[in-house]
Amino acid sequence: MEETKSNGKTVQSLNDVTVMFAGDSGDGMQLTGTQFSNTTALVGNDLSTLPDYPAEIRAPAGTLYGVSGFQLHFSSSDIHTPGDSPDVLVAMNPAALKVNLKNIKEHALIIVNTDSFDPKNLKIAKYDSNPLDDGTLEGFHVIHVPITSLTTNALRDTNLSIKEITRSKNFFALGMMYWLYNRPVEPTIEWIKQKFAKNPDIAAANEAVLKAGYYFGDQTELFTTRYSVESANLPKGVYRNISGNEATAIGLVTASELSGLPLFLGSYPITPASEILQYLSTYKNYGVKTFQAEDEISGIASAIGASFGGSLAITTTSGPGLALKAEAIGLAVMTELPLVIINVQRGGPSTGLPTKTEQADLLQAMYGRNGEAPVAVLAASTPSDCFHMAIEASRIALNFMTPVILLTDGYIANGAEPWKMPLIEELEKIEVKFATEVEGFFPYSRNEKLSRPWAKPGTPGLEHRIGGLEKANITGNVSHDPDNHDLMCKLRTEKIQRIQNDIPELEVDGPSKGDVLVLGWGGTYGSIREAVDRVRKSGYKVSQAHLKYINPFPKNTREVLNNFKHILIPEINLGQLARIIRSEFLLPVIQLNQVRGLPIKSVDIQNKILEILGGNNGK
Amino acid sequence: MEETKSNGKTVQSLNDVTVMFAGDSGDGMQLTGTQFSNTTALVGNDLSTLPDYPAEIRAPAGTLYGVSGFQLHFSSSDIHTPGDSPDVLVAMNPAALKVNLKNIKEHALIIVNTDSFDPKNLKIAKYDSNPLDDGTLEGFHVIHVPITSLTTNALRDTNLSIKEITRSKNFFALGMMYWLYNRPVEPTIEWIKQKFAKNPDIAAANEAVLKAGYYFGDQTELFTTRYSVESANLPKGVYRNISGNEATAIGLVTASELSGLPLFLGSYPITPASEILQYLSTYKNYGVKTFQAEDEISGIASAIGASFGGSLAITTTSGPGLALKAEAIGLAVMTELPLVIINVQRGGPSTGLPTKTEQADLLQAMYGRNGEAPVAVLAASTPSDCFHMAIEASRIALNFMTPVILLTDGYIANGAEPWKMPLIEELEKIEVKFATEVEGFFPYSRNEKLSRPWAKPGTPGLEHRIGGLEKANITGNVSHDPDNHDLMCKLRTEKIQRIQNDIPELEVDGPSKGDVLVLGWGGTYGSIREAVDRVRKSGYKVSQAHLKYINPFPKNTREVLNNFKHILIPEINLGQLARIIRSEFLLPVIQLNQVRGLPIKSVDIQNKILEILGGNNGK
Amino acid sequence: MANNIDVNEVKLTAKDFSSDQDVRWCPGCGDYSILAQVQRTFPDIGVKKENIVWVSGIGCSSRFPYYMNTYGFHSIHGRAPAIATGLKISRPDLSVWVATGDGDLMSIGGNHFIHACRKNIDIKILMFNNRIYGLTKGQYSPTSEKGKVTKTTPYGSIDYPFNPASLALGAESTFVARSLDRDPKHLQSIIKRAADHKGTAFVEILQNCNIFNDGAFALLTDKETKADHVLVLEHSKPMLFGKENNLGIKLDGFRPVVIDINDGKHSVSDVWVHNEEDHHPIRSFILAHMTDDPKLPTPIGIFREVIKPTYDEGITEQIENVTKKKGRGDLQKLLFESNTWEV
Amino acid sequence: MANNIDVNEVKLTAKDFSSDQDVRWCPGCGDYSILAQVQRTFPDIGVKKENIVWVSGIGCSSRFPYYMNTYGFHSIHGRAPAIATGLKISRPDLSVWVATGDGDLMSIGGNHFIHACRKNIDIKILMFNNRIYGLTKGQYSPTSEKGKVTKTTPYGSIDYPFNPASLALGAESTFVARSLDRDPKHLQSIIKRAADHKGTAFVEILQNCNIFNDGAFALLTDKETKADHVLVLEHSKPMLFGKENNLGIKLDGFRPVVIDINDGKHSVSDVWVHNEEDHHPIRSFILAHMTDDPKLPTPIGIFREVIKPTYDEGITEQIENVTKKKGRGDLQKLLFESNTWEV
Ligand SMILES: Cc1ncc(C[n+]2csc(CCOP(=O)(O)OP(=O)(O)O)c2C)c(N)n1
Ligand SMILES: Cc1ncc(C[n+]2csc(CCOP(=O)(O)OP(=O)(O)O)c2C)c(N)n1
Ligand code: SF4
Ligand code: SF4
Ligand SMILES: [Mg+2]
Ligand SMILES: [Mg+2]
Repeated sequence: MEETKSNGKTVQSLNDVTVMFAGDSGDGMQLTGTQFSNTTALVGNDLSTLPDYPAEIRAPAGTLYGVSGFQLHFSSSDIHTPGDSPDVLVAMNPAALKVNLKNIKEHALIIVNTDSFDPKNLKIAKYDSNPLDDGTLEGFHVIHVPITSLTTNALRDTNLSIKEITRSKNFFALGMMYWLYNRPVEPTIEWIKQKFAKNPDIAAANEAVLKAGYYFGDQTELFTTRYSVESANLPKGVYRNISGNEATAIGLVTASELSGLPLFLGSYPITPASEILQYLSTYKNYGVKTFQAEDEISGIASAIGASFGGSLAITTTSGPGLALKAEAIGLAVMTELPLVIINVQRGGPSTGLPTKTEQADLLQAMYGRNGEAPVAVLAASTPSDCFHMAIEASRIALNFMTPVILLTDGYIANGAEPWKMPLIEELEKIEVKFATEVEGFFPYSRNEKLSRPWAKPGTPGLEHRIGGLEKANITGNVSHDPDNHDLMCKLRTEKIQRIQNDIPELEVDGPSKGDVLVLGWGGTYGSIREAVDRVRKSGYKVSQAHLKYINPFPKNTREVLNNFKHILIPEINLGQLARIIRSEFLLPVIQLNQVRGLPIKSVDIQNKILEILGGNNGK
Repeated sequence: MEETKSNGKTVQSLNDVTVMFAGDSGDGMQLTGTQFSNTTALVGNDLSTLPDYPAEIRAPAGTLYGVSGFQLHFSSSDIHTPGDSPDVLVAMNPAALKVNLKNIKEHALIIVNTDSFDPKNLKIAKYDSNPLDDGTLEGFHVIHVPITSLTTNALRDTNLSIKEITRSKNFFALGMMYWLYNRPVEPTIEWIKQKFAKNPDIAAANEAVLKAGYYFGDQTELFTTRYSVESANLPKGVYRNISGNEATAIGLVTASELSGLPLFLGSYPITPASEILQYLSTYKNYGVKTFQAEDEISGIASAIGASFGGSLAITTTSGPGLALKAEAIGLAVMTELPLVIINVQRGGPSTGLPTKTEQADLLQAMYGRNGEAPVAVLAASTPSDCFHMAIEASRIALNFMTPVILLTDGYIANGAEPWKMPLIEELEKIEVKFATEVEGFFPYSRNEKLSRPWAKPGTPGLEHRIGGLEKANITGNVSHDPDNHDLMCKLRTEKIQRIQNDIPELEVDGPSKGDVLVLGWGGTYGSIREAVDRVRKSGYKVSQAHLKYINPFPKNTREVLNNFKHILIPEINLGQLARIIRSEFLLPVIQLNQVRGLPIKSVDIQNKILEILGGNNGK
Repeated sequence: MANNIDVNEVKLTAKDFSSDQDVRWCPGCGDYSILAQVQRTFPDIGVKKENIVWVSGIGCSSRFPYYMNTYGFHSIHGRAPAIATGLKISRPDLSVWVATGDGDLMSIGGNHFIHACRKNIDIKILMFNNRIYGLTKGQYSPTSEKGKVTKTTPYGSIDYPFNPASLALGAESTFVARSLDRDPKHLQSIIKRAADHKGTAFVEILQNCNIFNDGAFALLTDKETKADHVLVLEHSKPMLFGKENNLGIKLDGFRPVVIDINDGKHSVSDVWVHNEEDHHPIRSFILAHMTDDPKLPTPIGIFREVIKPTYDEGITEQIENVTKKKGRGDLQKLLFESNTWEV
Repeated sequence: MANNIDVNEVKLTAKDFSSDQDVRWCPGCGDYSILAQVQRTFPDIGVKKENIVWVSGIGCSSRFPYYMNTYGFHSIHGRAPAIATGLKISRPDLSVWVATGDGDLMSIGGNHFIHACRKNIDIKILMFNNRIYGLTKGQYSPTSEKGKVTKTTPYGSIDYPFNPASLALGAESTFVARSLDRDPKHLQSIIKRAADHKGTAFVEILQNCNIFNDGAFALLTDKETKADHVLVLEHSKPMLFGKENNLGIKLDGFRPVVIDINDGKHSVSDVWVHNEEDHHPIRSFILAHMTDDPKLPTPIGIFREVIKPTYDEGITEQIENVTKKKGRGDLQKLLFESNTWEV
């Protein structure tokens, strides 16, 4: 922490900061957070975000359950999580303060909109007395800003309604935070101009308020210190900030381009997966066809139809939707058609916690179908990794003529991080060869991958019939023969196993032998990585390995695991990967399970590692 | 094998016989087999049956895929399987001969209906020459009987049409077999009279043909030996022959009576589960309500509605149907409503082999839902055990306020065995207490079983709301609180775990310590038992344990398993119980997996045991 | 109430039907009015609070049961009619209501809906039709008009919408009605009639989602326009509407056309008279399809009500008949009934 | 054929459409005739064999694709319309047919069916209605008549059946027709017309299941009775039937009644004239509901055919328009389009 002076204020240089913007769901906190993220990315910080909004669309104003939050962690070095606990809380109302208080750091900076701490709002937030002056906030560094009045002030000369005026108060908060963390207002002004192009009054007002907030920061005595977070040392390239759902959508379009196949998406809206359908529906000029089906079953069934017709066929959903697709996935297994099923996991069981994250659909993805019905199971580890894994899922589906389930989760789907974009021409093509030769064509003959030929309707002479009844090996005719059935069950399983030959080995970050390996999968990557980094910084040796391919596991998985005395598996479930690892490798593993609808905190993983290493917590 | 003389013929006494009746699907083989079974049961043999019919309703006459078979094993001692291979084959046509030839014993007795071995039928059965005289049957003991002509002869004086006459030829075969194995014709005559009460001409014809067959046996020179199988030494009691599906249905009605709750079944027809719905729909005067729903989802949803209303609610299905019910099972988990889900497993994946047996839905039953959604999983081991397990499933569902999945399979569902029926008054009542007290009522409070109160609509003052969103502990209000969610996930899991306190321990048949334990579950009981018996008879020590409770396992399971050097798990799947055992107990297990749509042969298990024991195969 | 359900002794009030839960819809949402009208009507339907069950699926509309101080079940998406069916069949003594949305009932729940109609299951279905998926934040629904721009149809939807009344009639629903969130009195009267109907009652309630589809029904609810765009159906009354009640519906063959009874050429006797009791479904089908023609007003009210035995009556009767004939089942007999032998 | 699908150069024969698989229906099953009529018709629909796909669900009827020497997909129970939908949308160049049963389409598949109708997906649905579940050995189906005794209804069913045409019309199907397995010529003509229709074509084929529901349609197929019980609809012809073609359908309000044109009181000019092209759905709804009245004959033929843009046309057009406006998408641009920065 270096300190310098500027404009009469101290400038303190920080390595990383975690900010939480919190307010009513109508307060525009998601927008504020997103703008702050984008600008922060532009100035070259590494960052990671965690939007967290209520299940209600517009919960009644001021309620505790109506609080919408956007947590953002940015840094001058490599980071991997949205931060365990915020250093700064911007609380637009009492409810936002109350909900977040238990989670912020000791001595955190709290900026409150004092205007909203009126008796009515305090009551709705179930405060008996005003926390701003009853000692509740002792120990914190609290800055009182009458944000609403200042906003109204800034716009007193406009013709806007009170409603319109107060609605722009989030820009005041944003401007203030820009000043505080030394970020430019221009990108947001640009954005405002575009966004409100059709409504120049509103655009002007928002810009004015943004600037008012910025100048307020500069002029007020309330802030004595200003912070700077240097840009991170990221690899060279062109970057953008990207969320997991958007990365998934773009990854799918890319796979379509790389394979030369038209993209078909059959899907039914469900939180938090709907965005993938929404993004893809905007890509009409990429030849993408999106079909909003009547339900999840029709979503996957239409995709199976499109796959039979020769498209790169996708279906997207979340937990309960995956359950509904179970029977049809079995059909795709039996008919050996390529199909990518993307499941953005959310809190379960049943409707559960639909807007929260979880990792509890792994066993469902593995086993949630009748009969022996193996499919490939992949999991993306970070928002931008969704891009790569969407391509990988497509590649495996097309090369092995199999359904592939790609698991992401609410956290990486909604969270965002800077992404160094690839050059499309440098990405590897996905080879697809449709059968065309009549000579020697058998629908269930197999190549060395054990993959069957794909003959699409329209090909003369290759007319054939497939279906859900057991198929005779090679000919694909219906067969009730006992030995054939045994063989086919084993062939289908072996085919999935052979995917091992086509996927990268499991990498170990850190020593390849040692006391503790932290093994993770999917969206916990960041939390684990940060925990491991911290433990290492305190001088311990610990390794990390992260599974992105779960069925089959990478070839060297057993070898990797056998090199460690202890294997710690942190998961946002009750131990689903642990269960598979135990049965697959007969290894006792140590579990860390939290099912709280939130990313696991790095500090909890850190403590667990230290506990295993025998150090006292945090040394 | 004792031999005596009677009526000029040798009478040979046998310990056990396996008979296969096989013919066209129109030939009435299922009826013939059932009659033979019932009569055989009446004379006091132990028995076990395996009906095997084509997926087609009436496949074209004479085709190989149109062959319908009924295998029956009966004995003067305790038996457990329908027999690995038949000692006797009754083949009504060339296709029946061809299909079964590879499976019958060396030197088996084959009785053929020579009339059907005409060029047309031979061609349809894909015989190039007549197997009756081209040496194909060398080594077998073949008896040529012109069954069709003899039947026609017997009925030449009636007014029946040719079609009606030839349709009764199965009774000729049945009569002949009755003579051969020394069983009375009277029970079947009784049955004919009842069955065809409205059609006395047909009744008389069938009776005449049955007797003609019997006398033919007596008079013909073709049979030189007659067999007798003494009655088995079964425990005292009143017996009937029962199939698994019927036992399940009766078990459910019994559970309804024992609990005092009305029975509601919501179901959609599917092979091989439809019969349970069919049986229950006949029990209207037991107050049973059956609802044939529009699909499987409505089947379970209607049952959930009935459960909310205070009924003993059931849904029945088979593999693909269970997949469709996945989402709704999750709802029952979250709302903690009692619900019995019966899955009669069949060959998968997808539509698979719908009329064949399999055990490949275990992992689906365990994990086939979104989120952490634990349910109790039970499995019946024999046809009559379905009765007990249906009661057990109901008891656990009602006592623990949880969905329970009971797995049976096509083999035990359709197969039959003698069943010593219980006296209803001696069965234990199922205690159900609905909440009625307003004072202190909370929908999600829990008792020592962790079970929540069941307050049914109509109870004044207990109006409350439940649903699929996460519930707050105790109050049951909707809760998005992270810690509450973690707690509830763990409570739901722990509740299922506590069922351990209310189920019997795992019994070991044989020494409780040793080299080899054969561990099975569900419908493989008989095959394993017979294999174990045989191995023991050859002087080896081997133990057997059979799991009927899989989630949770009986309390002592670990202890039982730890007492053996080797654990062999035979399953009709690719190792699903093995997977669970490995992950649960970290024990290496030896698998024997066949996925042939048929029961595993005892001999294969026997050989595997001997291989493990280090003996040479079969000694 | 025509049901075989216990009646109340004490007169309840709207407040008795209000649960202790905060109502969590967006401020201004049409669902508030629907809730209020139900709570106002229920004291009058003559059913004890504890004998009422609200079942719902998933959606903003499906949150409804939480706010009613009756038994309630917020289930899973689309399945409410099936759950309600099982509940009603197993408990004919209960008054079973379904609160649902256009997505919940007409998209994923379409099959259960048409089968409930066909079977005449005695449940009351209130469909809050806002022509949008509210809870998932604004995707188009099966009742959204063609060409609608939503999150999943940025270039406009290309499918034709369902006509909910037409679908219900095609599936033989015995009670089909429509009302408006913004016409409290009318809505109350329809709820009351639905409660009185013995059989599947389908009520489409046009509901404003002020967040994702604001003003979808403005023509029908705005003061200036509603008189000219809404036709209030009343049994055995001529179908008149308009600011001065001078417009009427005349039948030209099967086609309804608008006439002005004051134009000198027409009179009120030319106007089609509503008969909600017409057993034949054609009349109501014509009414349902009036919305196909933008020149015609949108009918609200009861399209038809037909009485025929319900499913639960059928099953109860069958059980009684069989029991009368065979006697109440004796379990021990059931076991011992067929082919037994003694050892 | 009105479709945008390639036409044949070489004239095919029925045999060309017969696959090498043994047909496995029960001897005497009505499905044989349906297969034969399709095979006889297909050489005339002008589509190349390789451009035809048959999709089915599960049931005896759903075995159909195995016997057609075209592309085929025997899928899972009830889902054929949804699979066909995805196939047609992604491949508008194919002629997509669905073979299905009353259970497959109207029970478990009901939702996909009504949504296909609503969206006017250009698929042809032949529903083999034997009013029973054949493959699962004789349980009642949603089209079984009330009171039917089957394996699952030993005391008679208590639910009312669907009227398939009514359901299809309620869901706005653009082509609704009915034919009989035992009237080969008629069936051929209807198949041909379905092939020609651009949009969802729903054809109900009354089919005898001689094993589990023998004679269900005997009145309509037996020589002695059929003339008096079947009304053959022909476009712009008066609706006449009867052994001497003397009976006619007259409209009494919305209600069809039977008149005798030779009774001196009536003449052929009283007889309702069929107009299959009537865009308004009422006329066809009346025809659909004639089966409600046992005194009326059962109409076969085309109830209505309406032409409006199909879903696949809509999506193709939309893609073209957007592409015209924005240019064919450039992936690299897509990546770099928003808020990028360089390091
Ligand atoms: C199985 C399943 N699929 C999808 C969803 C996501 N989902 C929740 S509500 C909804 C649509 C709600 O629309 P509607 O019924 O019209 O209700 P509204 O919110 O408009 O009142 C959807 C698609 C879900 N919860 N479950
Ligand atoms: C998911 C699922 N549920 C149930 C079944 C069992 N099943 C197969 S066919 C069928 C009914 C078939 O009836 P229909 O469509 O009328 O065909 P039909 O055999 O009469 O031609 C049923 C219930 C199944 N195969 N899959
Ligand atoms: S999103 Fe629309 S329907 Fe849902 S609560 Fe808000 S206003 Fe009402
Ligand atoms: S069961 Fe009926 S429908 Fe099925 S093949 Fe046989 S006759 Fe045809
Ligand atoms: Mg809606
Ligand atoms: Mg049928």
